[in-house]
Amino acid sequence: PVPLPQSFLLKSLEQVRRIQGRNSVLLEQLCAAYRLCHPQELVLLGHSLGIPQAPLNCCSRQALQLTKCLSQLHSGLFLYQGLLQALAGISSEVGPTLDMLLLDVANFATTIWQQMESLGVVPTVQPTQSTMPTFTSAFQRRAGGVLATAHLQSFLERAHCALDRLA
Amino acid sequence: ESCGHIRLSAPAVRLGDPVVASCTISTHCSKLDREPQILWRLDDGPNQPGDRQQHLPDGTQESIITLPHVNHTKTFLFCLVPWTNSFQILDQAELQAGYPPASPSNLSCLMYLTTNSLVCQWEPGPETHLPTNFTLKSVRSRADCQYQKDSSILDCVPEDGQKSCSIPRKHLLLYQNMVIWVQAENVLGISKSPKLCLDPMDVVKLEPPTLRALDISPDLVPQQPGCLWLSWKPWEPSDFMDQKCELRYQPQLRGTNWTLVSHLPSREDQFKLCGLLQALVYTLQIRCIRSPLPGLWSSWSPGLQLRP
Amino acid sequence: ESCGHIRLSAPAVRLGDPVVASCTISTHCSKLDREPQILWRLDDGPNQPGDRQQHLPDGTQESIITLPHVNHTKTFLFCLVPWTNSFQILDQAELQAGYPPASPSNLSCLMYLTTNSLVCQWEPGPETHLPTNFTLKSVRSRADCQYQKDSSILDCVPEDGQKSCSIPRKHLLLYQNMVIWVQAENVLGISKSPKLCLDPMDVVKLEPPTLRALDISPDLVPQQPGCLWLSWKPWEPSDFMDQKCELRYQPQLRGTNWTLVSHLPSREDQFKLCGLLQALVYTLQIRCIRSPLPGLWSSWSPGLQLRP
Repeated sequence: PVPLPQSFLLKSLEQVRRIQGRNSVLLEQLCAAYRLCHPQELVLLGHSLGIPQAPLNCCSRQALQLTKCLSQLHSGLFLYQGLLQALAGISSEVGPTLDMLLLDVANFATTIWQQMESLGVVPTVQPTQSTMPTFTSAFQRRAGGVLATAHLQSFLERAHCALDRLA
Repeated sequence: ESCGHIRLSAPAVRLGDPVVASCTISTHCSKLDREPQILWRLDDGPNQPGDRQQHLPDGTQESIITLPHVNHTKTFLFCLVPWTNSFQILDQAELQAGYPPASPSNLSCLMYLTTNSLVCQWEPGPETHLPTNFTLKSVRSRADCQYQKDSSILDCVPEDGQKSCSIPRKHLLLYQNMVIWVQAENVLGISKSPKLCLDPMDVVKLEPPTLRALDISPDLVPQQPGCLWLSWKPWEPSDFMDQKCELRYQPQLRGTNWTLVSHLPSREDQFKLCGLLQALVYTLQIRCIRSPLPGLWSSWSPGLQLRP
Repeated sequence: ESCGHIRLSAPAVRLGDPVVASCTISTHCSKLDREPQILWRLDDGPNQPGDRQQHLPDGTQESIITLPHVNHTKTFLFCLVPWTNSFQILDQAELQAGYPPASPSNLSCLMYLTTNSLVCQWEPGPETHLPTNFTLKSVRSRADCQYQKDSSILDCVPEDGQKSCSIPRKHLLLYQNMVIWVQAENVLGISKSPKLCLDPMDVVKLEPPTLRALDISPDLVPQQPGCLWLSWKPWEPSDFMDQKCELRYQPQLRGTNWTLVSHLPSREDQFKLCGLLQALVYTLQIRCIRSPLPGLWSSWSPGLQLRP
């Protein structure tokens, strides 16, 4: 496959680290503000709320398919952008961190999209946001926030590994 | 629709009071065993069973727990069930505890001619441990301080945590009475301070005049031993107000008292003060008050050290 | 309808340029004599007749005056007529004079990780003597710094008189190029600075790491004369950025130069620096730059005084 430019890989790795940093701050803030510190205690709630997780299998070491990997990266970021937007207004304590995280995720999605455009592998249909969970209580919104942030963190770890291998 | 739902007897209670909580698990919670044991957790505490768990007619499971004395101002209450080898949180409730607000006291207001605003301050009263909003309320009133129930009441919301509020000029009807009070409100109750009735112009924060020594040349006026020539003019922003002033002076000697000269005008170009001892250095100060209309004394002017 | 009306050839001219003004007095100006002598006055100057006064076909009277060189940045022009034993002002026009704005220069930008904003500053150029608005304009561009004509241009209006403007995070697309320039505009013209094309992340204002001396206990590591143990870690907000650093040290002796150690990592828990003279006190400093991605050097860290 066409190798990816070094500057794109270096910028992407930096953006992943930047988002991971801010994401872990958000997790700490949600834990401090609401005592929701263990995402594994919210798995059942996640199922009932329908909090999705983004796949990155095409970026794995065993089954790397570059174009699909970029596309999954972009779709995953797009999904988490939607999820994080659903948490808007969660509270004043975490609001600023959430806003910055949203911007960083959106900017990283643009970096990936621009690279897909350069490689001429942009999907014909612009990605549309899948239906987002609706939260009927403050607790569901907070728990949804913890789950979405936790899923994003693991997504970013896998993305970092894949990009590291490519760099 | 989520699996579990917590209900509290009250979202906020007085510190030390009891609270009763129930957690119901709906039947359509497919992933759970038929009759899971419902557990409770306070903040980071241990998971503990409720006082009793029962099967409701509609098939839902309900656990009830009583917290005899809530002694934290903020507590997170979790309802959990065991699931595979961990526990799953089904719902979380935030329990607040504190006190209803006491009546704010010592409400006082000053009108600042420089900013043209009326600033009122008050004592909030004992800590309530709950988010408590203070609002300075004011309404125009007749001379007798009565006002119609439907007259529009102005709300002045202080900046975060401040125990004072500034009513801007455009909301003030000067030379008319207004009734002012403070309202404190939190989830446990509302309280009001006693009402003040005042005309903003009667509570002007007056600054003292500028006191100066006049050096009258001897050929103009024969030097008189033990006399001082002084002049003063009112604080510029209060120039339009009739004021009366008083002067006090005292030699710089331990144990001497102030001597007071009252009923002085607010502007004096040449004032002769006699009867002073030549050898001594005197400290002189002046202050004024709006007069004859009501007003508040200004502070004393900075001390002027002079030797007659 | 007012009696007199002044028209200027231009409301503003370049300093030193001429301007022609006309004042017409309408016929229905009943209180005036049939053909009053129209007079002119500049600011507080004398009343003077125009260059010529004529009768227009529609019956109105018109006086024309030419000011050959306008050399005040602001002039009030009055049109008057004699009336009883005084003069009456019929109209007034404000004439401005100055210079069109020169192109703003030295445009430079820095990205602040603490406020997450891009701050750009520029030199405004010579004084125009006219109210001149500066606007920082930016637009997203492709990697080659080209941008569609219809792409939306962001205006950043600096605070009064400031020669810099801060673009907040929500208007920035990090890791993409943007084109930035300054536009200056007053009544005499518009000018633009040269355009900058940059990715905000390439102009991060980096702060130096915190440099510390390590006191390694002798039983852990044999003491080596002329050596120092150091540690440093990157400035926290830039932790996510790959950086390379350089260390410089110099004995506190007059006339000695810095010695430089380059290509150091941005985080070092134990760094041994040897080859130092034991008797001397050394000043050590460190700075870093984003690398391998483009960036700007941080300033040198505050000097650390150590004796090996």
